[in-house]
Amino acid sequence: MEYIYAAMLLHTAGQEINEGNVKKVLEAAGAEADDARVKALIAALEDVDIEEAIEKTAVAAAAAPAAAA
Amino acid sequence: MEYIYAAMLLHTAGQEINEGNVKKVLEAAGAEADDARVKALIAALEDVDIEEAIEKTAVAAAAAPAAAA
Amino acid sequence: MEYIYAAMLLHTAGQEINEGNVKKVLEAAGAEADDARVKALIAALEDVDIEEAIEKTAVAAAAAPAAAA
Amino acid sequence: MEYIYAAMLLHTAGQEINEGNVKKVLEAAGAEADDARVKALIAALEDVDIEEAIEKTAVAAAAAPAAAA
Amino acid sequence: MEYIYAAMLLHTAGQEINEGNVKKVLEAAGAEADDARVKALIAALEDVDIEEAIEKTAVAAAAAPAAAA
Amino acid sequence: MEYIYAAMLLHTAGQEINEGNVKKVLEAAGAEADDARVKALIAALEDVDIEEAIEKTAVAAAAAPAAAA
Amino acid sequence: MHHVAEWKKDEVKDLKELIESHEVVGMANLADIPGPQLQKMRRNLKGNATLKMSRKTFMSLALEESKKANVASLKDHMKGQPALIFTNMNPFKLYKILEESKTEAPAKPGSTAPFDIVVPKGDTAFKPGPILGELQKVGIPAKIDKGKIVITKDKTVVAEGDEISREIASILTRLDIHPMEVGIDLIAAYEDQTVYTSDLLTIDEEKTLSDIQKAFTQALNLSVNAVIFTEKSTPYILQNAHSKAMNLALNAEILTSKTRELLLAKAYSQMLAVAGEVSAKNADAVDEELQE
Repeated sequence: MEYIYAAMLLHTAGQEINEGNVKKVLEAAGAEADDARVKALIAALEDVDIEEAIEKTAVAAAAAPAAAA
Repeated sequence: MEYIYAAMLLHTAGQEINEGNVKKVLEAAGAEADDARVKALIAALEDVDIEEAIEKTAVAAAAAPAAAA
Repeated sequence: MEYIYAAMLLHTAGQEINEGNVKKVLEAAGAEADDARVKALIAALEDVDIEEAIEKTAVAAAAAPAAAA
Repeated sequence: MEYIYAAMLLHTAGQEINEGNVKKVLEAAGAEADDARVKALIAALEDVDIEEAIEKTAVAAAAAPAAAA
Repeated sequence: MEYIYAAMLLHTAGQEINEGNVKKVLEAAGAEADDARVKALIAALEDVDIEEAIEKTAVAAAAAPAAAA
Repeated sequence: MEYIYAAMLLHTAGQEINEGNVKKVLEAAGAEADDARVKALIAALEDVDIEEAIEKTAVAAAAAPAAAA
Repeated sequence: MHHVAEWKKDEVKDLKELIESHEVVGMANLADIPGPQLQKMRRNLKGNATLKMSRKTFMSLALEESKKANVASLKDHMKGQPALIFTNMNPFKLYKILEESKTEAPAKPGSTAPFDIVVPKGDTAFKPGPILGELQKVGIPAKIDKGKIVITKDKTVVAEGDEISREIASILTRLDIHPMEVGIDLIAAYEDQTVYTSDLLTIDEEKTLSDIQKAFTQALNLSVNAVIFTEKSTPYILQNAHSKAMNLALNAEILTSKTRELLLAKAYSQMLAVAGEVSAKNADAVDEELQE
């Protein structure tokens, strides 16, 4: 989850979530910053409304239909 | 929440959550690092088990659907 | 979600979920196969029991009526 | 569920769900592609709005009525 | 139950639920078709909205989880 | 649901669920009988104990109404 | 020039040295702490912090004369019976330790209720006697039941912030209700040019816990919704994918190893629903099996 936490930290701090920033944060935290995974993170977040994605309860959603069965 | 994310990032990276580390991460993220808040966070985390807190959330999540159904 | 369906397909077919296989399936489906995301998927699945994860939805489901009662 | 996963994969990748594509995906995944089942899948999906069918929590409907009975 | 299934089959196929049709379906299924019962069924179905009855099961199902939540 | 209804009708009438019978019932009901779907139905039901399948779901059912209340 | 006694000079010098040699200097209030309890608290602090009681003037002097920037402003926080605490602990931790070491104490006449003081309903240890009248006199509903005095209803005897009267204090003590908290009140703490007052020093662990959980939930939501594969999100992404696939298969009535039972049961329950409506119109329209 390091990559996600780094993204959340930048988002909360009002900073842009780009390669440079994510790597800087990960390195400051002593976490390994794999280039490819950082790129994948940025790519995945590109067309995502983070604010919305944070609030949408993915967990409940995932389980619910099954649960409802 | 920046402080919390910084702590969680350090925790996930297996680093110690101390003043120096938290400040380093916050600064890397371009977030302001208020001394008093960093200190308060560290004191508070002394008695809070992050892993357990996360597990509890995950369990809640897992239980919820069933419960909610 | 292409990546996850590719993994589930391989899993159901009893094939190993490795980079080569995931890419092959994605390409057959005309989907772009980003190296980093494939790697992240495989790394994440290493500790995940797919059958169990899916079952959990089913279990939640099965438990639901009872739970709800 | 291989056939369904193959259909979901194609759908997510924005590809047409037709015999050729489904077989290609199944074969890439090392799964057996039974002609009749592929044809049945295509026939079953013919009049279905896939996007809608994916989102409509059918599980609830399926189990619960029995449940409710 | 054969009588009901026959009626539901006709309904789903968009055919009229009349004596002739119900008997035809039952006979095709190798089931005995009792004249009086077929007549009673058709009379009773005149006041029953099959679609609604089926839907209602679905609604009950859908409502259950919510209710329980 | 025509295919399923046809199978249930045959099952209830104590007849074998085979291609010929399913087609005969569907045709008697004026429903289209797609060869592939009929075959897929037969294949899928081959090792299923229908009575048990109904019972199993009905058990879950017993709890649900209360739940829904 | 007025003469200052040597011992006074020494005491100020001692305090000054303590100020210089510790990272954190706290200003505490020791009012209302009975002697024995204070001794116990001192012992508990040993190794972590040093507590020094002195005259206000000496403490002021020492703080003023210290080379530490801004430490002098601590003297604005003297209250009750002030004392200085010296430690190298994080001031938040110091505050927490002091709060945790506070103990219950009997109500003192004339002190202020820290919260609503409630006398709970239930049995008391008292045999019938004049205490019944005393209880009733201060408004506590009591009666005699099976040879004992019983309080019949919860009663708030002093509201938060009100003064505790002599009668009430006496009754609370006899009922073994100890509504007061005694201990070392840390009013303010100095560290590295900053003075933290007690309102800042209060740590809400519950909030920290719930913040962590919120942060985790949000991070998990983001990674599941944006389909970013991590060890935490992947099981949920799998479940999502599976649910969607199941929805498609069930809605499109495609029989698979995972859907066939559900589809059969669905047909059966639909049949039961229709049969229910039919038999409500005419019981003979359905076969015996369905008649009930």
